[in-house]
Amino acid sequence: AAQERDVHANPSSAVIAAFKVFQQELDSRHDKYERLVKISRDITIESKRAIFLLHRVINVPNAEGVLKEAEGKLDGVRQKIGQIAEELRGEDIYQFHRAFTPGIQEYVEAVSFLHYIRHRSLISLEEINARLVFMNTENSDPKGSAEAPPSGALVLTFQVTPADYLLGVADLTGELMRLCIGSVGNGDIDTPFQLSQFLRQIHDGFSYIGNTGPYEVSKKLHTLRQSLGKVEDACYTLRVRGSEIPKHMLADVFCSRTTHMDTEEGVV
Amino acid sequence: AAQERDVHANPSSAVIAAFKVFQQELDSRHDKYERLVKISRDITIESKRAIFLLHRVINVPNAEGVLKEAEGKLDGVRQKIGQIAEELRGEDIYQFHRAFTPGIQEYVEAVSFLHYIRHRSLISLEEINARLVFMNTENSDPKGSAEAPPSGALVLTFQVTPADYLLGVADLTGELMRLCIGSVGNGDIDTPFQLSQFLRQIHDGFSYIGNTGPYEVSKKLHTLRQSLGKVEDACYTLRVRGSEIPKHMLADVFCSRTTHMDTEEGVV
Amino acid sequence: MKGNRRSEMSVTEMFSYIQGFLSADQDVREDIRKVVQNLEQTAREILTLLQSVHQPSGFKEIPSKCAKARELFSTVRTQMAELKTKFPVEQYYRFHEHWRFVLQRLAFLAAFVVYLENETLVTREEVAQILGIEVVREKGFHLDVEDFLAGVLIMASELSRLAVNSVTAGDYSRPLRISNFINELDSGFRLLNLKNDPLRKRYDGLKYDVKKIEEVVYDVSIRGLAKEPESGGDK
Amino acid sequence: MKGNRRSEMSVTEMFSYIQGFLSADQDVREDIRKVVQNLEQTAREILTLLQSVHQPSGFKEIPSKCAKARELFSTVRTQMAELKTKFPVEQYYRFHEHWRFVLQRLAFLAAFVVYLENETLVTREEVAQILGIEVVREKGFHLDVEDFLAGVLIMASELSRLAVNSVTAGDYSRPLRISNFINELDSGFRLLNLKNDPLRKRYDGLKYDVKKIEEVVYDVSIRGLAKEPESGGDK
Amino acid sequence: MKGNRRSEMSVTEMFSYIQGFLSADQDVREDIRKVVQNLEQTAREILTLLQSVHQPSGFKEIPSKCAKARELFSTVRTQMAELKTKFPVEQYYRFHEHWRFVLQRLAFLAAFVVYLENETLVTREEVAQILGIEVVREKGFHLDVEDFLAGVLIMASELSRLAVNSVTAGDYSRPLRISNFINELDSGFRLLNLKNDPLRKRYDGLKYDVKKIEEVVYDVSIRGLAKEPESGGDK
Amino acid sequence: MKGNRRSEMSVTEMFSYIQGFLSADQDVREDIRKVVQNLEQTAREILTLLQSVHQPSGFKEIPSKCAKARELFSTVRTQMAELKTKFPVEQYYRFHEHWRFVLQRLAFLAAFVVYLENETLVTREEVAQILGIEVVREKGFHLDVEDFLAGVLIMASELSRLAVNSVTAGDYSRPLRISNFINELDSGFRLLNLKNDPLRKRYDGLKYDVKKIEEVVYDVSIRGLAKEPESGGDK
Amino acid sequence: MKGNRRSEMSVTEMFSYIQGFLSADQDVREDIRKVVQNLEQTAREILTLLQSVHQPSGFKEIPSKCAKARELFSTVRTQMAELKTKFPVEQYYRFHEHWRFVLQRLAFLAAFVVYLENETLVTREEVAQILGIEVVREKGFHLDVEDFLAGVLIMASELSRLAVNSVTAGDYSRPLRISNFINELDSGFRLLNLKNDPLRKRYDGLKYDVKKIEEVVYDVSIRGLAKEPESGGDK
Amino acid sequence: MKGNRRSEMSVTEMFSYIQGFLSADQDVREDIRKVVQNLEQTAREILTLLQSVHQPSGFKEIPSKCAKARELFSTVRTQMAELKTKFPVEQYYRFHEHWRFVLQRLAFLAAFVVYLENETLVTREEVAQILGIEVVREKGFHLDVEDFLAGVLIMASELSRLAVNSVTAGDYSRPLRISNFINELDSGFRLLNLKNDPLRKRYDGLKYDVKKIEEVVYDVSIRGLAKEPESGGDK
Ligand SMILES: [Mn+2]
Ligand SMILES: [Mn+2]
Repeated sequence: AAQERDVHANPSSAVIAAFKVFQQELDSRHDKYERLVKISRDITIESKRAIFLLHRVINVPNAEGVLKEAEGKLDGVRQKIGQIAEELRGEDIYQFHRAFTPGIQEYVEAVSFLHYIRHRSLISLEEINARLVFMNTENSDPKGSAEAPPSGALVLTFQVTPADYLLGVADLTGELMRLCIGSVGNGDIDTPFQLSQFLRQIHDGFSYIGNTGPYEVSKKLHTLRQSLGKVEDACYTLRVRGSEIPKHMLADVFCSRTTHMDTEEGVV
Repeated sequence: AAQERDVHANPSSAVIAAFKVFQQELDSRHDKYERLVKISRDITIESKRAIFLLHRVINVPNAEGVLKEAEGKLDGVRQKIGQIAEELRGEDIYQFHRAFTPGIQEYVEAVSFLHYIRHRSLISLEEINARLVFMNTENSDPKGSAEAPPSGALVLTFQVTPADYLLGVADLTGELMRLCIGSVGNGDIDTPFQLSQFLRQIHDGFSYIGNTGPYEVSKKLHTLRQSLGKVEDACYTLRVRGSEIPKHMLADVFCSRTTHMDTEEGVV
Repeated sequence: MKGNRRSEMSVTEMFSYIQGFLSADQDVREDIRKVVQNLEQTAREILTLLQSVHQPSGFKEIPSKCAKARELFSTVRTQMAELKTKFPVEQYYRFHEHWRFVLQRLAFLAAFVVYLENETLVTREEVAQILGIEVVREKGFHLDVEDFLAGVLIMASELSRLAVNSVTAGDYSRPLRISNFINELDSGFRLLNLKNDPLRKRYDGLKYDVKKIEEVVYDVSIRGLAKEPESGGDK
Repeated sequence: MKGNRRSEMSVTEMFSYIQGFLSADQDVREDIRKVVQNLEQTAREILTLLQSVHQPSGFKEIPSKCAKARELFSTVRTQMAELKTKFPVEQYYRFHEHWRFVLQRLAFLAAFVVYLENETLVTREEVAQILGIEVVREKGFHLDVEDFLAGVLIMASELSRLAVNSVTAGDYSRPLRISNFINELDSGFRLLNLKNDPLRKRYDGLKYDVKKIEEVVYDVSIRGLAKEPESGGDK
Repeated sequence: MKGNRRSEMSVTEMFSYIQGFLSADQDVREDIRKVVQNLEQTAREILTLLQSVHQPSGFKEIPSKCAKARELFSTVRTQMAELKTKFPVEQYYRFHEHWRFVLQRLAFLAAFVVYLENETLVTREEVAQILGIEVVREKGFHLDVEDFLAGVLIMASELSRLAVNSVTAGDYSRPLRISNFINELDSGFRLLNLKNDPLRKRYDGLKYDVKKIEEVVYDVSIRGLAKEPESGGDK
Repeated sequence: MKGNRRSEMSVTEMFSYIQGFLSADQDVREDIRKVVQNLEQTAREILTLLQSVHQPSGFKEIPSKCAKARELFSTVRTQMAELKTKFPVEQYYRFHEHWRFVLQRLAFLAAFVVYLENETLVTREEVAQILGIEVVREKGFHLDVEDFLAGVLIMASELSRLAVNSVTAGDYSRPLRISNFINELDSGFRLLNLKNDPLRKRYDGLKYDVKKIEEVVYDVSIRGLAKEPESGGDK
Repeated sequence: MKGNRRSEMSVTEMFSYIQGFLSADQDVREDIRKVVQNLEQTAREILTLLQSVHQPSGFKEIPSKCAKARELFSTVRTQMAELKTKFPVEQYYRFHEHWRFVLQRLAFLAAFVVYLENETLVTREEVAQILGIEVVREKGFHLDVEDFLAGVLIMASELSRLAVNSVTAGDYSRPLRISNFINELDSGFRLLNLKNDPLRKRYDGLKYDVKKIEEVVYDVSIRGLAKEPESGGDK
Repeated sequence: MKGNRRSEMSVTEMFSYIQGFLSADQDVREDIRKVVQNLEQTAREILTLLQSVHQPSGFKEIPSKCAKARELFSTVRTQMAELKTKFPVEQYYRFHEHWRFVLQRLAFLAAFVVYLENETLVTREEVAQILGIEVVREKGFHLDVEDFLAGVLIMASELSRLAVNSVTAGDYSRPLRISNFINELDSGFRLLNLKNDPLRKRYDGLKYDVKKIEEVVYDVSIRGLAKEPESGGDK
């Protein structure tokens, strides 16, 4: 029987031929998955660095410089996302979603953090996706892609899923909390109140979604609640502390605060 | 106070200067770690593929061809390990160990599997390490490195740790179990008995080490025991089955078995 | 300040928008689940039908059972057609987990019918056709290659059972044919580089099927049963 | 056959060889643990000594306490010297976990003494020198940069306590000096890209220390206390 | 043989009958799940509504928010009424897990509304009435005592947040009232001999709420803020 | 203030009342646990009795062993009667987890006795009668259908053991009868649409029993043992 | 064969004997559990009594509350006496887990009473005497040193609450006394070389209590409250 | 103030005293750990020795292997004697966790040797004697009954492996003897009312061993191998 069987390893067999096709299909799928994982790791690291950079905004004189630098880093990240889009050209993105979801979430966190610092508002999913339009060639200028995409086969897009958007925004709240505590420590008394309002809105938004969202969101809800608590506590402390300002100093404090605001607004 | 503080962000400050050094040190450490993780993933994938390839040895006529091909794949893996060695030049390898340990374990598994198929014995840690000697340049011929390392600064070595060796060998037993079951299915009656002896030795070896080894070994012990059980069961079945051979067929069976063995021995 | 009020709106709006998306998603999943339950029901019926081949009396009835199974597969195709209407085709992998299990079972049943009919390995194209779906992802709801392979592996284990039961039923030549068939399959699978996933685990099981069939062939051959013309087999 | 017998030997031998290695490893760890326990004991003693600066009466005694602490650090250096003899120097990171905790505490204590002495941030070189170890890995048993930073962060939180207690003790100018110092430190840390690790968590705590000190400075300043010449501070 | 055939009939019949039973059960669960989903939706809406009391501007609107919440509770009652029709009442505990979570949330919301309205602890009777269910199990779909207690404990943690935010909003007297209330609650819970279950774990959290609120009262008190007549939010 | 004091009373009163409720609940559970322990003891005794059928000598004694088991079931009925007195019947599902395990074991034992007696599948009615409980929930303490099915599945695995051991004992015809029986059972289960729960997992084990028994039949058949008239009990 | 039969007897006998042993063990544990439940009840009552010291009105009543607590401790002693009768004293550590939790709570309560009475740290002897047990293991049911320390640490966190609440109640000097006391305690604990166990974790919490109390002292001090003769304090 | 100073003294003294106690405890544990490590080393050596009985060649050497194991047990007794000197005997349960694991392994090894020697179940007395310890707790360092049972259950699973390998080695009668033995053991365990603890879980594994061994007996029996006089390993 052994001899007979060896024949079956015969490469001319139809079964073997079919399996050679399967082999190629599986290997190329696996390779693609692996490439995506690597890109995703790069995206995560670069996005995290952009976030750290943005935290420096608080206590450097030239905030706009930092914002520009962060914007530049995120341009690099978008190029990487462009590589993902390239890999996914013609694919079902959900097939490889697990490979790149960590990186994309981190990018959402970074880009929404930058957006908040600039505009004091929540970036929308559309706004995020609008900047993920790429030229076909890898070396295309990513700046151009933010504008109306030129028609034709040269354009590639990447769509962040609502779930990844939600998860990125959930993580954003942690950075906002850090921003808030950092602001208080640096004598900025408006930002904390603004932030508490904003965080409360996001918190209420997540409460509204509740357990209808993806499972990972529910896990992050606890951290979100803690962050909100920390921000509310900070505002509380500011308030309690402010209650002791001697009457004659009130004007003083008010003045310096306004100046501070003006400076900041001017910068943005 | 706010104005005063901004001064401290002054880049001429000694503290800031020191932290810029720390920044560089941490970033380059993190980057190196990340590069090692990526190489490790590549090593894992290629080693796994070499193992799959080696399982084809059973039922192809040209076993040597498969072995050569696997050897070639592992040459590629060794080049990657060379890249790790390059990254670790002058470093404390334990500092980055977690980054590449999965890949190295998988390589140990693959190379010891190949060794077993060729020599029916357990490759030693020294034998493994002896082949991880590299020329300084990345494009050096890895074949040459297996020989006595030429003296001088051009030589790089990589040392697999005993723990990684143990963990790789623990995983090897799973592949040996697969090899055993596959052999029975392909009518080979000697390999299972050989394998059960060999696996029992490894099992007894691990029992001897017991819980004095790294924690991960204890976790793999259960799987090892299961594999041994499967191999022992297979031998048992062969034995029980063989007990029914009618007397007049015994010679026949014995003959064909010997032939089979000869073929195999000739091939190795 | 004004900007602030504007953004306050947009946060709520944004979450409403996302919530809308999530609701829609849940509805789609609910719809899919229902169709999948029906598919599972049909799959169980086909399985019950084909199980009779393991009975001593069942061997002669293989052709008629296969014919009946073929009829039931038309129900499968109808249900598949309905499933396709439940979600956008390019989001196949988003909902893959919902039908993965039943699709593997159906691939197995199709492969089993084809084997029983003419003792050949079904192609991916044939399975797709029997189930009324596509082979190529770009063309529509398709049969993922890993699901096809999983189905084939389930069949392999069914064939090892069949080898055993065919001997019980007095058909001594079938095991050898099954053995040849399954060995070819094994050679095919050896070409694949599998990850440490459920498919790999299933493939490890194939080795045991091969071994079991080898044992049956051995049992039959040492008793000299394989050579005599048997009455129970139909080929 | 013969090859088989040879290999049987080698499996047992191989495991004996590995076992030898593992035993040696355990012995090394046991030795390290003992020295580390002594280091922890000394660290606790230095801490107890320095804790007195938080007492109202303690502020005047800072110089003498620092001097005593400096003496105790010579014990630390002796113990460190012993620690170095317990394992090959190039395997520092293999056993890192054993002394990481105490090394961070010691770096904190060294940084605290230096701060108390002249209100500057200790350098990595100074800490290394106080502990009798190296800065650069290549030169020997060294102070990992992350452990140095962790020590500095522990000090930051001690300083926020000190700001509070110095007000209680009637020293109203110290908080402002601490505030300036800690803000500079904060600026430094903002330059770093940290992973999601314990150091990051500790650094997040720094923001609260900065905040707390800011509050103390505020309390002092709205009461006009900062301007009057105080008697409790020594600088 | 004959006996066998007879039993073959009866086996199929028996399992068909059982399948009928299982289907019915699954249908009931499916129905319950849907109503529970609606209840969760309403609960989330009430929650979103009531959470606005934490906004600086929200304190003046408490009465109107409570009124709106009361309206939404009538939707809850309608949905509860529907839920009751989905299964026989004596099987309450069979399906308890399905609505346990939402019922605790609703109990919390009812307790919170009652507290906001007149600063008293809701009774089990009141909660049951607000939700349109019974207190006593024998009378119908009821509020399990452990679910009631869980709801009350959720409210306690919401109140500690409220104490903080009411100060931020300039209402300095509310924390003291909350503190008294929560102390009373704590004494009440100390009368209970709780098992080592989720409720016990939740109760262990109560002491953190108590402490937090005491600290708020302390902050207000040491600054003499509680004494000055407040207008209920002055910013 | 006054209102507050009033409510303070009522809070204490409310919690005292609730504690009464919780105590009662704990007492009920304690009572149930004790009776369940006795049931487990009796179940183990019946099992020990029936285990002897696997012994070579045990096959002839099946009738007498069954008779003895029947006697022990009267103890079960007494204990069941006691169990029923421990809690209000409509709270069956509240305490279900306490007796679920032993009830499944008892259902298995009843099914096994019935099978040994006349090789048929026990009905739910019979099991309920043997255990002295009801089939229909409305009538009182009943046998949940899922627990009945779990008991049947435990028996299936016991039968695969019996098939093996009957061959050892020289009874070559029993495996074939068991095989037919178990195939029927398998078909029956295939009619069910099981959820992804413990029962489903148990059912997945059934196919291993089916396969194991088929292999026994195969072994007997290929050796021509089935044909010779055996003496070991053929019914 | 004969040997086998002999051993069959003895196996049964051996296991019967062992079952007797296991039953006895379970009975002992059951008995212990009941007494421990009563102890927990008493402990909760003492706690409720002492909690009133946190109330503004409670400060004057400290002596009377302590006296009442002393009375309740006599109940504790009775229950402890009963507990001792439930098992042989040398098996203390076998059943330690059963009463460890409540014993730590009782040690806390005893330490708290002693602190409230004369603002000193209770000794292990005093706690043992208050609870009616021994200090030295050899003499009988004793207070394990780790349980004593755990009780002391629970008290430390209670004292940080007390510092906060005494300020609220207008007693501005108490925090400073508490601060001194807790600093002494902290120094004491720093003499200990704790393992990485629950006690160590609890001790890590002590530094938060120290810091909290220092902040209270700070608040009092910066507002010049400590200097004015207060009316709320009693010492 | 004076009182305070006095207590300051006593606090330090008290904690110093306690530290002495804790140090002593840690020293005891350290000592125990070392002896236990040696015991583990010896246990591993005995295990390696006895595992050779699974080798085809090992069956003839059983008597000599047992004799060597008996010698190694004298080392165990020496180490046990040393262990006893490390702590007061009445604190057995305080340190139980340290040696529980190795004691169970040693009980298994003793039981295995006794089984291999004369195929009977070791008694608790015999195990205690082999290990040089007591059976009765009152008499000294003893073998806890649960540890004895755990050791016996480990042996059961080793015996199922032995049944398989003895057939491979050509010894066809051993499995039947093992089967009888293990059935007896199973009956014994069924007399026990085990809690839901690790022992219970281990016992649940016994039924798999029973089944496995029955299948071996079956395989031997259906091929008529048990009847032919074997020589104890013919390959
Ligand atoms: Mn983040
Ligand atoms: Mn592997």
